[in-house]
Amino acid sequence: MIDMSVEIAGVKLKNPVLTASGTFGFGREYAELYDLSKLGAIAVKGLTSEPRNGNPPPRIAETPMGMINSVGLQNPGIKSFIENEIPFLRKFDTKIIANVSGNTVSDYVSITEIASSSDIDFIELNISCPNVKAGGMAFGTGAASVGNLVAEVRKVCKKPLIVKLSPNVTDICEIARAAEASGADALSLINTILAMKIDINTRRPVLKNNVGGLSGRAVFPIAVRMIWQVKNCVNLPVIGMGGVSTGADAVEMMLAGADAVAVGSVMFSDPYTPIKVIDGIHGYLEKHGFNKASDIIGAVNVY
Amino acid sequence: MIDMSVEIAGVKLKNPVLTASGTFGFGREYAELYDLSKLGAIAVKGLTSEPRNGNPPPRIAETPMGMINSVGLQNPGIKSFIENEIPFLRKFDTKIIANVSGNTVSDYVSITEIASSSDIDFIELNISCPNVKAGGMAFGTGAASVGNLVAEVRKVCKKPLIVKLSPNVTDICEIARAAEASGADALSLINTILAMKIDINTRRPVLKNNVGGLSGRAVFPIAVRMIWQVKNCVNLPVIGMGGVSTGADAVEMMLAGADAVAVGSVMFSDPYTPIKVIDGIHGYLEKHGFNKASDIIGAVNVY
Amino acid sequence: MYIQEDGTVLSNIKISETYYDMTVYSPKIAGCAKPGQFVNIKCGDDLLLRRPISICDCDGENFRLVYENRGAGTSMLTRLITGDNLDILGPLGNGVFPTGVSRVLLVGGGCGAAPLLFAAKKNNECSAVLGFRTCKNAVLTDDFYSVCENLLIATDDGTMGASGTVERPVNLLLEKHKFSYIFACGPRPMLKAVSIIAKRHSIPCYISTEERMACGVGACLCCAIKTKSDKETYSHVCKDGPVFEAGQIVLED
Amino acid sequence: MYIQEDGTVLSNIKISETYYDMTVYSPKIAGCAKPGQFVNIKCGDDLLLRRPISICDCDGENFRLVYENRGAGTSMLTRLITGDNLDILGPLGNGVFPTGVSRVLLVGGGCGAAPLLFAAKKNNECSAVLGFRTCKNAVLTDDFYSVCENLLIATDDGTMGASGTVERPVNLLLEKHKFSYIFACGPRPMLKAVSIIAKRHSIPCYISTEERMACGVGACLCCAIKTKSDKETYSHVCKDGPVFEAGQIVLED
Ligand SMILES: Cc1cc2nc3c(=O)[nH]c(=O)nc-3n(C[C@H](O)[C@H](O)[C@H](O)COP(=O)(O)OP(=O)(O)OC[C@H]3O[C@@H](n4cnc5c(N)ncnc54)[C@H](O)[C@@H]3O)c2cc1C
Ligand SMILES: Cc1cc2nc3c(=O)[nH]c(=O)nc-3n(C[C@H](O)[C@H](O)[C@H](O)COP(=O)(O)OP(=O)(O)OC[C@H]3O[C@@H](n4cnc5c(N)ncnc54)[C@H](O)[C@@H]3O)c2cc1C
Ligand SMILES: Cc1cc2nc3c(=O)[nH]c(=O)nc-3n(C[C@H](O)[C@H](O)[C@H](O)COP(=O)(O)O)c2cc1C
Ligand SMILES: Cc1cc2nc3c(=O)[nH]c(=O)nc-3n(C[C@H](O)[C@H](O)[C@H](O)COP(=O)(O)O)c2cc1C
Ligand code: FES
Ligand code: FES
Repeated sequence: MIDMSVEIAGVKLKNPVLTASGTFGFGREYAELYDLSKLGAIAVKGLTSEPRNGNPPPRIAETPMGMINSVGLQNPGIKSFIENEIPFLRKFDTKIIANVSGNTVSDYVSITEIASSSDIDFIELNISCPNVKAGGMAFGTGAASVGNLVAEVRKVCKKPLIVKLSPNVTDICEIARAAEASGADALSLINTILAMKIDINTRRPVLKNNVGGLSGRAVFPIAVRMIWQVKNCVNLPVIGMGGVSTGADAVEMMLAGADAVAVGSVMFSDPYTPIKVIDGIHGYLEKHGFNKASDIIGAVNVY
Repeated sequence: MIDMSVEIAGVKLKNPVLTASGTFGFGREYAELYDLSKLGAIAVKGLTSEPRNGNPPPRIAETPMGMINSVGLQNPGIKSFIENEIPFLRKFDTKIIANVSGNTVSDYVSITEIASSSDIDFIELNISCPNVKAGGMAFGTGAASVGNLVAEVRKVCKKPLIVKLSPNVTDICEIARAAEASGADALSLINTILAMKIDINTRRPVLKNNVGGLSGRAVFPIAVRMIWQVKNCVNLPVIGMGGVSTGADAVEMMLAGADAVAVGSVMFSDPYTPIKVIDGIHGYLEKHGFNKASDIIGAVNVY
Repeated sequence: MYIQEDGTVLSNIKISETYYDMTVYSPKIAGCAKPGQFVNIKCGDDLLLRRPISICDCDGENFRLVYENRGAGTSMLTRLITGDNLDILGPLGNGVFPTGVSRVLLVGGGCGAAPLLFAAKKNNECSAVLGFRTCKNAVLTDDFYSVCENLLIATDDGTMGASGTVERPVNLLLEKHKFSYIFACGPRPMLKAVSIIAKRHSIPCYISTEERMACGVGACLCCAIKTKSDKETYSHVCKDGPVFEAGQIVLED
Repeated sequence: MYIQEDGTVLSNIKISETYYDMTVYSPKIAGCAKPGQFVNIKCGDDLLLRRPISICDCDGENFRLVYENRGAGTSMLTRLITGDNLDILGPLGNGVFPTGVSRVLLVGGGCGAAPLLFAAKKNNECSAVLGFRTCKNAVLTDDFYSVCENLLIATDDGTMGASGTVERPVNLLLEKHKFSYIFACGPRPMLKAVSIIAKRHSIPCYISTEERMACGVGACLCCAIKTKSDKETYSHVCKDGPVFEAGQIVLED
């Protein structure tokens, strides 16, 4: 019997496979295909204090082995989430990660206060969304602003606090250390990379927002590098994401230092990906004689 | 007759298609396949004052629609280049871009001095190589150090000076403006993005250098976004690169703001790519009724 | 209710300059598909996103797709042959065409004709106007002819039927006959024009919309379409549509 | 001198648990290939890098490849059928096996046997030792049998020929016969062992090396291999090799 469980900030997940925020809605759509209790945790669509409409369409473009989105945090607001979605999600034996955003520090503080008082397992602070004018990535790309924001949020956060990092930075370690110093319990990375696609026939951007966030298999090697860097500069659990498509990818990220991995965009190609990734990790551990999933975390033997 | 020529810093190129430094050697290998006179310009392998061995192998890993290299500026040194390579390259009717690097500011200054006195057409300052311990990317990721380096080099540079930017930064515009303010005549971007690949069977990095630079089609949408941002914040010609694989890609980059484009990694898949890209641009201009290649530079109509 | 099913290609035939007609054995999806619904198809391993295609016809075991070869995904579909496997999510969409009603005017533009054929078969006394760029790309005309009381064709270049857009033939039919419903599917400008005509005649109008999609099931919120209401809000084509009452939607270009 | 040629697959046969044997009509490349040279093959559209495979045999119009199904690229090759097109760069490599000499001992491990067959055919009085993991993966034994004076096999698991590595059979042949050359191709540890044996017997030894490649022609400097000299320098497998005199190369693991 292989022990697939991992621990993130004192919370035990039955396995290291999560769904990435924004790619799994609130779980309802994929609950039609398989039992959500199979998942280690579900990170829900990014939430804000008030409902948000998001950006005008088109919101998506396809790129080589990837996609660019500019959804822009469309969501029904934290109140609706608590009333309508938590009761649904709690029917399943899995952990709930509330991904939260705001325009200002006090926005972040107030939504964290509300969300962390509700029946969820983790707060994931999204300081890395490239698709909103105020807040989002603007907060996540400077060490000082990250430190300040995390410190303020920490004061009111009653649940384990995951800080979600932006890859659009010169030095990911500087940001990771700022989050750690201000009280983050865990880090998740990477969010999307700012990108653009132009339709050469219309000579207009494909996205109405002009630019958006790149995700999918194309970004995987960048994610692995950043996870490895971060794991080597802070003492926090790391949730890895960015292009995970197979059990082998998940194992690679865990070897680089991820305590758990999230499946995002690849879900759109195959909605069963998280289940297959769980099986794939299990198969790898079996084949290589590991008893516990946690044995491979950070186990890369660098030169 | 469509006019395919473009101008970079006062130098006329017969067409807007270049080869990217490090992917075309000194032209000899590909001269066996086609006439180098067909190319707008050739950027040669990165040069240093003294010969360099580069990094230990393995130096390459394949990734989804991309590759990671850690060649590390292996080159025969500027003297050998001037003696053995320039005479060969001058047999062709194309422009020569000398891509130069150093460990220290004075290294950069001295190689620029030597290179710019030789029979070449442009100096390309590589401040963005992620594969060397000293110099390279370390110079290219801070606005102050970029400004300082470019200013020093400018003093001795007798040829048009292209500064090659690293994409591994929070704010590409800050860096671009620093280069412009210190006297760059043109910018080229993007160099490779720091990335990592781990072999899950050996649990070792695929590259002996642990990390390397990601290039190829995967990075194309990131390159387009950065070119568009840079074009909107400085008044310099821009040479775009990063994953260009077809005429359509080249057109997309030019619409985003590139005055010329370079073909890099995709050459390894199809060495005729630069020729096909030239034909592809020509076909696009014809179909859409443009008389000059330069008409589409920056012609994207953003929302 | 939707599922993932591995269907089998029964036939895949080029039917015009750019259109293909594919029949897929897919008993679970075909067993419950409704007119207006679509499937989201995996087109090979190197494309991250599936491609949404409307169900054009369905006999409970097999469904039929009529699609245009436009880019990487659809061109991959054109290469499939009898016996090939097809990874499908479907049937998708909750906004569907009404069924079991009578006197329906169907207005289709290009591949927009596809979902209307299925709708024609599930309703009574239908008439149709189909618009195409040129006669070389006119598709499904025989199929509509056999299930419709009236069929008018328009082509942009006048090579078949009336010259110009569908508007004139639509007005012609509306003058001569009484319709209880209008169903439309096609490019935005056509949907706009038809909606206006329907409103003028006070005929309930259902339009099938398109938007770029990722998940196809309502999870990613990528396929937003502007919905009429006091403040700006978005519905989602894959989940709330693809068929909407014309009055609900703001048809921007 | 190399070119790009669109070859045609004449046959592509599974010859063991993991090995395939492919013959390609490629008159220009086959017309000038030398033993030890390789081709760089485009394996589909979604892989950026070509895959280097040694020329195993060549009759002036067609060449033959014997390759192992290892990953994305080679598994794509296994799916090719007679008549398929193959985009090839070749013949590549300037470091080749000597030809026209006599009394050559060929030592091959796994797919390392491939280039040695071509070398055997271009030299005289050859003997060979081939090593494989297991009998299920022993390939090319009949071919070597028909062109060699002596042929010994070794398998790691003892299921065919001698049990263990090629070292014992190699020593056996060296005791009984006189050789003017040793040519070796296979995994690094095998190349190392054979080089040491050759040095002990003072027999000139040529080894064919492998390194991960991008361009395959000498432009990118990716395929570096450490070369013996006062200071550390690198040669490049694709341009200076793949065949080197054993003494030139530092065989690291
Ligand atoms: C609900 C729905 C039903 C559809 N039904 C049909 C049908 O029955 N027959 C038919 O021929 N076409 C139909 N389409 C359009 C079809 O999905 C696109 O033509 C197809 O996705 C183009 O993919 P491609 O890879 O060939 O083109 P590419 O241009 O290479 O596609 C690139 C990207 O753009 C998206 N895209 C391009 N055009 C469209 C479009 N018009 N709508 C949505 N996304 C697009 C693709 O999905 C992909 O993400 C439908 C679209 C939707 C949303
Ligand atoms: C000069 C030369 C001659 C060769 N001749 C033969 C031959 O005759 N028969 C044969 O079966 N194999 C041969 N190989 C090895 C063959 O190139 C690899 O097995 C093949 O590239 C693996 O590709 P893949 O996509 O199947 O595996 P993957 O593991 O998916 O490949 C991933 C990447 O690693 C590289 N790679 C993996 N293994 C090797 C390797 N051993 N050497 C070089 N690059 C590697 C690939 O090129 C690719 O870039 C030769 C290699 C070289 C350098
Ligand atoms: C359509 C879409 C919507 C997303 N929305 C959010 C979001 O609301 N909050 C957030 O933190 N990340 C969001 N992300 C980022 C993902 O959670 C993830 O970090 C990123 O996509 C990289 O993983 P992937 O390559 O596996 O998709 C979104 C990504 C996509 C593709
Ligand atoms: C093998 C390899 C070697 C490179 N060497 C250099 C170099 O010496 N100097 C430099 O400025 N850029 C170098 N680059 C970066 C390329 O010039 C180019 O900026 C980058 O690869 C992005 O373009 P591409 O995706 O088309 O390859 C190298 C890239 C590769 C793949
Ligand atoms: S495509 Fe994902 S919500 Fe419609
Ligand atoms: S593979 Fe490019 S130099 Fe050898």
